[in-house]
Amino acid sequence: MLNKKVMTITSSNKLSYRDAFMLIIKRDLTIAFRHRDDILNPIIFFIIVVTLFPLGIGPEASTLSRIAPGIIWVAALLSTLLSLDNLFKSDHNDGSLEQMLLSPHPVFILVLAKIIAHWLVTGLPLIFIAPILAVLLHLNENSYGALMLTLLLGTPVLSLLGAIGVALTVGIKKGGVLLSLLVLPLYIPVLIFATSAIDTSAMNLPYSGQLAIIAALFFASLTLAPFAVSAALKVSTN
Amino acid sequence: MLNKKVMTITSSNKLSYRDAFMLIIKRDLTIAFRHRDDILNPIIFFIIVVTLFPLGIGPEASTLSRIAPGIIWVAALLSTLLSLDNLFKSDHNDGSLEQMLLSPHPVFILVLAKIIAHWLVTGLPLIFIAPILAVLLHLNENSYGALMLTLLLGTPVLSLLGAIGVALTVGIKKGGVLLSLLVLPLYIPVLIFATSAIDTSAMNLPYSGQLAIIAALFFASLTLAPFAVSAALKVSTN
Amino acid sequence: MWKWLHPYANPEVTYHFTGKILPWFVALTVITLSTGLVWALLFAPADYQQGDSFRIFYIHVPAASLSMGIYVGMAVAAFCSLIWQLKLADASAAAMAPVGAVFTAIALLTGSAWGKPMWGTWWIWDARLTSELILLFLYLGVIALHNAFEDKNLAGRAASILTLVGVINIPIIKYSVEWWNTLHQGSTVSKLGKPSMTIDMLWPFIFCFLGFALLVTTIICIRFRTEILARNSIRPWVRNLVILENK
Amino acid sequence: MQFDSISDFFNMGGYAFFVWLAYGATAVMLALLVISSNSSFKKMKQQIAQRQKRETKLRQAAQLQRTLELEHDQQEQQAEKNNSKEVLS
Amino acid sequence: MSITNSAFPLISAGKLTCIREDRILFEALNIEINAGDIVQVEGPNGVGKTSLLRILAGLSEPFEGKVYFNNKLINRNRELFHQNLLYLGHLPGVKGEMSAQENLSFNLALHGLDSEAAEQTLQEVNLLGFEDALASHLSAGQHRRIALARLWQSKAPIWILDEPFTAIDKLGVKKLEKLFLQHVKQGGCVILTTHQDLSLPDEQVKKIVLTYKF
Amino acid sequence: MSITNSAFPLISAGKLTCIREDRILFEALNIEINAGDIVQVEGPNGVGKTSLLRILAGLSEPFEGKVYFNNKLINRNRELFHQNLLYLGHLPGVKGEMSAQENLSFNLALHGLDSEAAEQTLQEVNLLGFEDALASHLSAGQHRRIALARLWQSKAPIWILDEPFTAIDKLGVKKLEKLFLQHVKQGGCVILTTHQDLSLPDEQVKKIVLTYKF
Ligand code: HEM
Ligand SMILES: Nc1ncnc2c1ncn2[C@@H]1O[C@H](COP(=O)(O)OP(=O)(O)OP(=O)(O)O)[C@@H](O)[C@H]1O
Ligand SMILES: Nc1ncnc2c1ncn2[C@@H]1O[C@H](COP(=O)(O)OP(=O)(O)OP(=O)(O)O)[C@@H](O)[C@H]1O
Ligand SMILES: [Mg+2]
Ligand SMILES: [Mg+2]
Repeated sequence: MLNKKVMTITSSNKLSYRDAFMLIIKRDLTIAFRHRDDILNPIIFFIIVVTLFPLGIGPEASTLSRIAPGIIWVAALLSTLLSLDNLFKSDHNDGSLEQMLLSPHPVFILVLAKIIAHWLVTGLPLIFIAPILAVLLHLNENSYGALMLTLLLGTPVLSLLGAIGVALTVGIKKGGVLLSLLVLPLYIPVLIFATSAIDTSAMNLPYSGQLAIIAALFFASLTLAPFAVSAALKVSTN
Repeated sequence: MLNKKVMTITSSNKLSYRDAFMLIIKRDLTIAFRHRDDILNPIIFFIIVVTLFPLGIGPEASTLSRIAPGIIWVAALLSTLLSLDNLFKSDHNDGSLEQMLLSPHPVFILVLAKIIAHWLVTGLPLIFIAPILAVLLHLNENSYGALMLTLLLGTPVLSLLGAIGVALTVGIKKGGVLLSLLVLPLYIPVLIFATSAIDTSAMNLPYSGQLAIIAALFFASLTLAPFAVSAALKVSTN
Repeated sequence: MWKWLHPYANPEVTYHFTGKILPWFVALTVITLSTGLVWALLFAPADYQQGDSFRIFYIHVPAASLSMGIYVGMAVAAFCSLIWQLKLADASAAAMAPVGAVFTAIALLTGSAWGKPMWGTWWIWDARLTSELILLFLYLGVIALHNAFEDKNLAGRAASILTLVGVINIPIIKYSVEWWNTLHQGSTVSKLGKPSMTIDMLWPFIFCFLGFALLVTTIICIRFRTEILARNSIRPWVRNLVILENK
Repeated sequence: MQFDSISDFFNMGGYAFFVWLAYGATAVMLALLVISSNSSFKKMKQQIAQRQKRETKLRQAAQLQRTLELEHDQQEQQAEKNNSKEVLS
Repeated sequence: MSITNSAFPLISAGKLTCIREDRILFEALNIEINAGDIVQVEGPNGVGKTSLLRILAGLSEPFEGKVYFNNKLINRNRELFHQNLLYLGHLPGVKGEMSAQENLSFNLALHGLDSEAAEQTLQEVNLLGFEDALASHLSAGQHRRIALARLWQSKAPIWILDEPFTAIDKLGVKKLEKLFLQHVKQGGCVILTTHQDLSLPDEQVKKIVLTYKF
Repeated sequence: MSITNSAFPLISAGKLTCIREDRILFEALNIEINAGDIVQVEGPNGVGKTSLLRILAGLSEPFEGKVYFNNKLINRNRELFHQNLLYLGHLPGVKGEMSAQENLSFNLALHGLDSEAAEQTLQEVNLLGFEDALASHLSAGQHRRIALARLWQSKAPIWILDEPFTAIDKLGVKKLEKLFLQHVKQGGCVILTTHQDLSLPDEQVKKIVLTYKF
């Protein structure tokens, strides 16, 4: 019924790297948008965690403004951490991950696409919502620029490093909390430099040094993480 | 080969409520102890989250001691929240939950047993580890008693209320962050009264009022939550 | 360069070889460590500023530096296991992780016990202390990952990846924590600089340091042998060995 | 010898609690590490021995399975024969 | 009260209608299953077999219609019904973190059966030697065998089994079929779906054939 | 290069040994599969069929031994091998959140096939009318059919299928068998496991029989 030719060993039926990359991004975004929740939830978690602190600590503006950068960044860390579970777990559970590993493309390209899609859905929205929460926490007025910039450069690092942790734990039944043990220590440098940049900016001092380091972290993890992730995936699906 | 009698419609082959309760607790603890990690991980998460704050906020003892109660309680909230996923999700995914709902016992007993096992594994250890973290955060010396008491009464409430949220989201593929959206607002009263009790104790004032309210929350949720959970489970496995 | 390693890359040979040298290590450890500790506790002079609390020094510093040294060793082993697929490297990395974690914990605990009388607090968020704490987390992560996989070989590879990512992280943490800290307050207390020790303090220290280092080697050796058995449990030589010992 | 008496030694110049806490905790942790390392070595050998025993059990089970399969095949052949007989008659 | 003395069918359903996604799967279905029946629900993929079985087990609610157990509404007599029901769905309900024996013991105990019998029962399903292996380390078929082992001990007369033969090898299927025969001979009933041909005698097996309804 | 001209077997394995949990599943297994072969891996539950298939597909590493594709080591020529391989495991790799058509389009595109053909291909597996239904709202068999639909478009000569007939109704099984025949006639090969009897002519099907080895 289908007009097929004789089978051949071939290397032609293959997408370009760019097409494969776009295909995965498109798919992951489709799935995320299918449930709108996937996009709203990290934001809402972020908002709730940030609002827990005034409730737990008390409403004094001076204390809050003192601790605002730390709280916003810790909340960003945690909300990324929570959303990481979606990155490979569901694909592993229904066998799609296996299929991706078997596809005729370098695994790191597919992995990179998945990480970027994850960041678009969970990291990017944080950057837009953070200034509003900063107002609630009486963040110093000089610090908004630094807050946005550190989030813009820092959240991709969180997604990239987090992906390594998820890839290592994806085959393990209850990886949920193990994941945080693996990933949170890796997040600490980002946390320290980012909050330090914001604190410096509050004193109206230049914070380009810290920003440069975060940028360096970003490029380092962008180039190295996809390889670590694909190696880890091969191990944990074995 | 097996010497079976003629089948009868019977109501005899049934455990007592107590036996059924113990059976479930034993099973859940076995599973938790099978991977020791299950018990260590919430503690480690708790410790790591608490250490993130000094890193994000800075090392001054005075600031830290001011916000210590809030941080410890928020960390307890979050680590309970993260561990909630284990409560019904894995049972749902492998069909055990279905089997439990089909067992000849009132569902709320099974549910209560599961919640208590969950608390034993995730809530109880927090109470032992909290004082050490309080030292790291330079908590006021008068407040240790209040910290322990509020945790002892408060963490079961977290498990009980959390179970309702998990039961409602168990049928949904990606309930992870939706769960926090449902559950964290329910946790806010506990958080407020507990931190207020600790703050009061730091000033050497009596905090029995706050403690009484937490106790009331505890008893209310202990009696009502199992029913809410079993109703929710029936809906979400339909 | 790897040629000379080859005979020892055979698990059976390595197992028997380590079995032969182990008693010597045990004896050396006992001698050195007990000499060092007795010297440190009884004969070394008290510090003129810190008094007898200075005796904590003799375990604190060896433990602290070994905790870092073991991580470096583990990272080297992880690297070898990933690049050259040396199963023995894998086993040695697995043997090192718990030992390193315990020494990190000892450094933290002894440091705290020293900090309370010296600084008046059990803990401050100082650069060195904080990075040591994070080192403990990294160790725990590696151990947890080892335990999470049933298949020892897979566990080894997964943990190797994590160890290497962590080793890149360590200098960053150390550096970042220092910088972060100096922004808020000068770290005045812990930067004692290298204490120019008198010779009667130096000798017990050297003995303690050597003793702890030997102890580490001994324990790692025992655990290494366990790991070898675990990874080769279907090999005939392991089976025969077990049968022989059970008789 | 830096100390004049035993009690002096235990007192550690007023730092007794901290010094002995440090030394005591270290001793306990190291002892635990050594003991657990040793016992896990022994446990590993026991485990391997146990597995060998389990294997013999498995071998027997496999034997059983094989005989069952044989029986099953024979039964089927028998049944086929019977069928063909019926058809013939 | 022995079943054979009961005047009522073991399980019956009146005017069952099931609608999923605005599609009517079946409409006004009447079912009556007596002791001694082996009922095979047949039909192509997606016709509604699983949906029907879940409704009969009380796991889903039908759009319309009622399910009776021994002439009593099942939702009104949940506990009694569940004491007399054994349902195995697509998911085996076996925990990967527990060993084969622990899984079976728990399953037996939960349903009020003798959990001591677990080891012996594992032999029935050819898992001898795997008692202590974690279930997650077993093959697809061995995994399902743990769930199926309960059948050998069950005293419940009503068995509802959704594709019990999935991943089971031929010898296993034979053994299960034999067990079904024995079960109905003792006064039980079996309701099952499967896409394989049963090798049971035709007169033993009643069929409920579902067809696409658009 | 056409396969039929190739001097080498499509896929071959030398001295494969697989060990799980200290149990030797198979030892020093040599396999050679040529264009035109349908190979059924047979054996009771837990004997190691899935393990073998995963090793052949390069998803697991054998304890010892090597797998060759067209006489090249598969790990050295990963991309080329994967372009010529279609593997379907126990898990169908279908996302519940996407519709049947989206799932199939993605699967086709990922393997460099024409994703436009998705709608037409769904017709082949009897999912006409369900194109836009979310996969999670389909029945067990329909779910698997989405995964199987890829077979109709695949240009890869090597098919490795682990229990492809699970949950598929009889008509579906017939159709699949026909497709396998057509595939090998065109110079492909099929390696599969199943516990059901194949209704293909015996001379068409080669068997690899695994037995318990302890
Ligand atoms: C929990 C608290 C502490 C931790 C985690 C800690 C950790 C460390 C670390 C990681 C080192 C480096 C070892 C090396 O470079 O080889 C070190 C060395 C040292 N520590 Fe601590 N320490 C703590 C408390 C203290 C206290 C309270 C004192 C004394 C008042 C102290 C005195 C020293 C000295 C003298 C050295 C050797 C410095 C050198 O020669 O480089 N430490 N400690
Ligand atoms: N993840 C695992 N970890 C350890 N051992 C495993 C694992 N998976 C399978 N095994 C072991 O390997 C053996 C073979 O499993 P495999 O899945 O290959 O069997 P199979 O032939 O496919 O059986 P089935 O017909 O039941 O699908 C099993 O007996 C089991 O003991
Ligand atoms: N969770 C669900 N939500 C919405 N619709 C569903 C759901 N599950 C099944 N359906 C619909 O109900 C129909 C019947 O599904 P069911 O699982 O009962 O089929 P089945 O007869 O068991 O098929 P199979 O032989 O494939 O197992 C399907 O066609 C599907 O469209
Ligand atoms: Mg079905
Ligand atoms: Mg299989």
